[in-house]
Amino acid sequence: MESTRIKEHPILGEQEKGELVTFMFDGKEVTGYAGEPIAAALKASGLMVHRYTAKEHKPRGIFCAIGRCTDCVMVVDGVPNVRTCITPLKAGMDVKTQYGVSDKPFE
Amino acid sequence: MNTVNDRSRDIGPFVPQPDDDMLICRCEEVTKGEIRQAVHDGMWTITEIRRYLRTGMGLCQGQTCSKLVKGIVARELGVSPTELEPATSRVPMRPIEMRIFANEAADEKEGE
Amino acid sequence: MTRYDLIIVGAGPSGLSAAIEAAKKGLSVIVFDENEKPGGQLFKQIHKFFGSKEHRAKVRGFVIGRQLLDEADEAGVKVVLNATVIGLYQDKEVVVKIGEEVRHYKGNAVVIATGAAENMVTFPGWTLPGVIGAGAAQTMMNLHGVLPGKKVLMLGSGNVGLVVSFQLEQCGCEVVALVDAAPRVGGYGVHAAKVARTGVPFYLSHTIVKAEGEEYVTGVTIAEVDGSFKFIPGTEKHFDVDTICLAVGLSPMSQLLKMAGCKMEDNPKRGGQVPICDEHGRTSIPGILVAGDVSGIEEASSAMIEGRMAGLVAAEYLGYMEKEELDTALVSLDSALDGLRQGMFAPKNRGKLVEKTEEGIDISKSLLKNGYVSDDEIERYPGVTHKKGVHPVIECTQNIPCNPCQDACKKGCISIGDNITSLPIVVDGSECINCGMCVANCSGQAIFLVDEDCGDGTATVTLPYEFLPLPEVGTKGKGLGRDGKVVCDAEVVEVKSLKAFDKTNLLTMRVPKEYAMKARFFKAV
Amino acid sequence: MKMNAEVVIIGGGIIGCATAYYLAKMGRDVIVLEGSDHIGNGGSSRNGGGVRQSGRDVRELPLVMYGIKNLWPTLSEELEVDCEYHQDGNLRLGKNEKHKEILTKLADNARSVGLDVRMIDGNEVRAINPYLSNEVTCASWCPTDGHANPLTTTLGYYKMARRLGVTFITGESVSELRVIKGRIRKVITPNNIYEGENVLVAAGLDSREILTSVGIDIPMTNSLLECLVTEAQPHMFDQMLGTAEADFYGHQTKHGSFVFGGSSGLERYNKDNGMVSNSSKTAPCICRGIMKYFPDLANAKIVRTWAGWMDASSDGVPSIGKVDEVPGLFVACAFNGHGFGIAPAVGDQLAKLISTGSTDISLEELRYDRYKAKI
Repeated sequence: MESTRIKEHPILGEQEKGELVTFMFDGKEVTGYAGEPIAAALKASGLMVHRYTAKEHKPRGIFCAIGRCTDCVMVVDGVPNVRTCITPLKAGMDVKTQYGVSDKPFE
Repeated sequence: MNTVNDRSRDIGPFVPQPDDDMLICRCEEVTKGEIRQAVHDGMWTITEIRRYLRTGMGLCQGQTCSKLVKGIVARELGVSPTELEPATSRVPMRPIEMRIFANEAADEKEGE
Repeated sequence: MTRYDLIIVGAGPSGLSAAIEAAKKGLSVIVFDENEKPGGQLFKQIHKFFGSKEHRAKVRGFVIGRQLLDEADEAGVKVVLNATVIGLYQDKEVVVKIGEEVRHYKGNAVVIATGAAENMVTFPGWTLPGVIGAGAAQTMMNLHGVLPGKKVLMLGSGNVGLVVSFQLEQCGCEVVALVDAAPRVGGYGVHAAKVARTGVPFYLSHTIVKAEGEEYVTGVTIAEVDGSFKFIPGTEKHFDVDTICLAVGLSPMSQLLKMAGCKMEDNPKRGGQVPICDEHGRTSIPGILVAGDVSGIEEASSAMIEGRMAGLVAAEYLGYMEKEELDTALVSLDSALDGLRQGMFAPKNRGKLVEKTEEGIDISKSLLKNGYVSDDEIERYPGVTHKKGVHPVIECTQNIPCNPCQDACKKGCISIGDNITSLPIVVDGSECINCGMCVANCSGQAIFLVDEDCGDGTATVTLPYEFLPLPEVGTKGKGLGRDGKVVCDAEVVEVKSLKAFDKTNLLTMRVPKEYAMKARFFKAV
Repeated sequence: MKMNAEVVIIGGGIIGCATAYYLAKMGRDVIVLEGSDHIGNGGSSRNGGGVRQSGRDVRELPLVMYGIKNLWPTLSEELEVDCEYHQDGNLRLGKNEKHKEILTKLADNARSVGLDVRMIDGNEVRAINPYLSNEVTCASWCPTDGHANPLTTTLGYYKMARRLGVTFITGESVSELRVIKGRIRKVITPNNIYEGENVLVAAGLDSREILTSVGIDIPMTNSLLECLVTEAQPHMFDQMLGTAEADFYGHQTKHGSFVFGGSSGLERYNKDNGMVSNSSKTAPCICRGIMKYFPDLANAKIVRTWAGWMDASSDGVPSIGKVDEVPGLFVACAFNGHGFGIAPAVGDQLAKLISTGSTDISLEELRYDRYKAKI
């Protein structure tokens, strides 16, 4: 998957980023910049679906990107309902797709 | 506050609509049809709708759906949305971990 | 309990402005903001602002944000970031989540400047990943440097929809369509025009039928709606997109005020639930003030003035300034705010169809319907004149409160006059030196320098260009019309990128002279 | 608008709604007047959802036991709403000898009227609920207790009563009752005068002021109780919980969220700005309380807190029944913060009392005029 990072912006120039780190997403190694929201790192690596809903098992992803709508929540380091759009990425984080309120896929 | 409201007033029958399965409350997965039906079951205020269906009671506490729900309820009742009081605002404004809420800083301490 | 003279919730344009004014008067001020970066929405706004000098016109939003921060710092304001106010309790007690703890603060006065939240609209598939708010798009691309998508459909032709569409294009996304259920473009015509000329089609009186895709958005269908917003069968159009962006208005984020017991009202003119307050931000609870979008949706420029008002009102309330001094200061702030609330987009004109400019000229119907002024309409505006040699062509066709162009031209070629909303005119007998300052300084990117006849059958058009890659001199391509359609061959003959232009490059293209008044954008092939 | 009925009920909380429902089922003609803008806006929508027998005063035990045996098991079907009733027992937790004493006494009392409540030790407690910390050393265990959703239950009674023809009028705050020719008759609000052959006052704390107009006084005072709810969490347990010291009480709901109430010790002195506001001190205190018992919940996020006024009587027990000295007048108030679980039984019995003059369960010990001086 081609990265969707903006390399150079006509007005903002080059974005300042933290250190390039690796973290786990559903057991796979992914890279991102430390300090950027987890959601940004996932988006840059092409991920769209953050979770599946409890009742209807429907996919959800980034919606408001500022921590209000809570649609982008995932299981991070074992804790469910973490708003990935405002939670800074750290090296070695364990990020998992959330099913209902757990990281176990629905049966 | 405290407007006399006769809950027996005739608001007409519940008529199914083609978009009744449209999801309105994203967090609690409540549909338009469920909201409309609740109005016909007597839930005439946003507060009652919330308590009956959980609209706006999920993780986001109605940040996304409150205006949508208000519009649907108002239309069903045949009133202006401005007449419907929104749900009470409550602490916390954003979800907060129990361990953090429990951890009150000493008074003297100030922000860095 | 830790107590400050003034606690401000929200470090956006209004909150910071309030903080600066109050701190300058000697109040101890602390500002809390839940975000990692201060400035509120300013840091996502990369376009140049409208207004006049006192409104910081022609400065880009994020730069204004930095300026405000520096001023706040200088004035001794304490700005605490990553600080989520979780409640405004009785007795002006503010409880804030900071890091791993909650802290309790009391304010002798409190300014709530929490801004607004985006409205949403429903359609089948609106919960699919890939359907996002316009604010989310801005956050991702302008704060985090990540593309929200590659092919985007924008719903909403208000200023947010227009500005964000342009920003999406600036970072390399393809905006496949700009759609609005309303029959007319809601935002500034100049914002629409700069999007339309890049080739984005506008679909007014259209809305989304459904978002397509199982796991995430793979496409979208739109259709035309009739006067009662019902779909007209047979008008469906499909687009392959990966992202649908919603820009359907804002609502004040006033929950803290309701929580505190302020009297509230539902006021559709102000965008929803707002505190009942006077024109200087005093709510029903003494010492609790509001500023910015939280008390009624407007713009960052007016939010800054409202913030200054609230800061001064707090200063007087707490005895740091005399009533007379406050009254004098408020008179000038009132007039600054009034200046921004003029023109055809003034709050009082909301929802009204304005058919003529203040000068009595017909408003472009094409602009409202398609996003661009048609070739046969453009000639009627006073900024569009013809003469020999290079001269400015000012395609500013609506009365908006903005006047940097008249200061930009040191030769006095452009005049707006005292009425800030007047359409700019080209001054008779003035001499254009082709410096380009007017092109770069026009926040609406509506000014072009045109030499209609270079003597060799060609003409040159200098246009503002804020995209990458920046074409080099000699690049051959096509000239696009105001409607974004190819009208002629074009070749880049000059590219100017001066510091004074503030990132707006001036690209001069040579076109056949018949297209001097038609070609308004350059596309490399 | 309907202004006359066989029965006028003052208070659209769960007591008023349940009584209206059972009366309507018996064919009675009823008007319910609710002072606020919302049905079930007092304790009915602000409590922790306990459907509990253990821990109650013996005087009200027969009534709540009747409800748990006869009404709660089929309530969801009856009201056509998910009351989320769970009968998975109640653990009242203790951490020390003092707690054990309190709990043992309560358990002994309950057993004296035939309720199965046992004392168990810390390990037995954790066998029932493995998430409890080792700080818990004892508990009383009542296997027939449980919990339900107060919101859907209250509104379910309302919905069904309305469907059976009961007139509900919200925003009608009763200011005065009037006796006509020796019998209760008029119910006066700032807007209207209603008339009923019988009048039930079930208006929580406001009952005191309303009853004053006909010379009845039930010694009640207020206390601001607070609750909080977490985001949905993976399913952990189904019991209702409380503590000997009343640090907190609550349960995990069907939705997955945890609803907990608790106290800071300042309840009696809390003030209000008209919004039934939370105190800034209480929720953090409840969180600290909970975490000592459930360390696993430390990361659960609180999404909402709320408060409600409790109607506390001098002996902690409600007043329910007929007001003999004012024919036609009935009361049901002062539920002391535990009126939800008992409400179906109260509604059912009051409906019988109003309709037929008799009840299955004696209400004698809950008389409105039982309050006596201490010496």
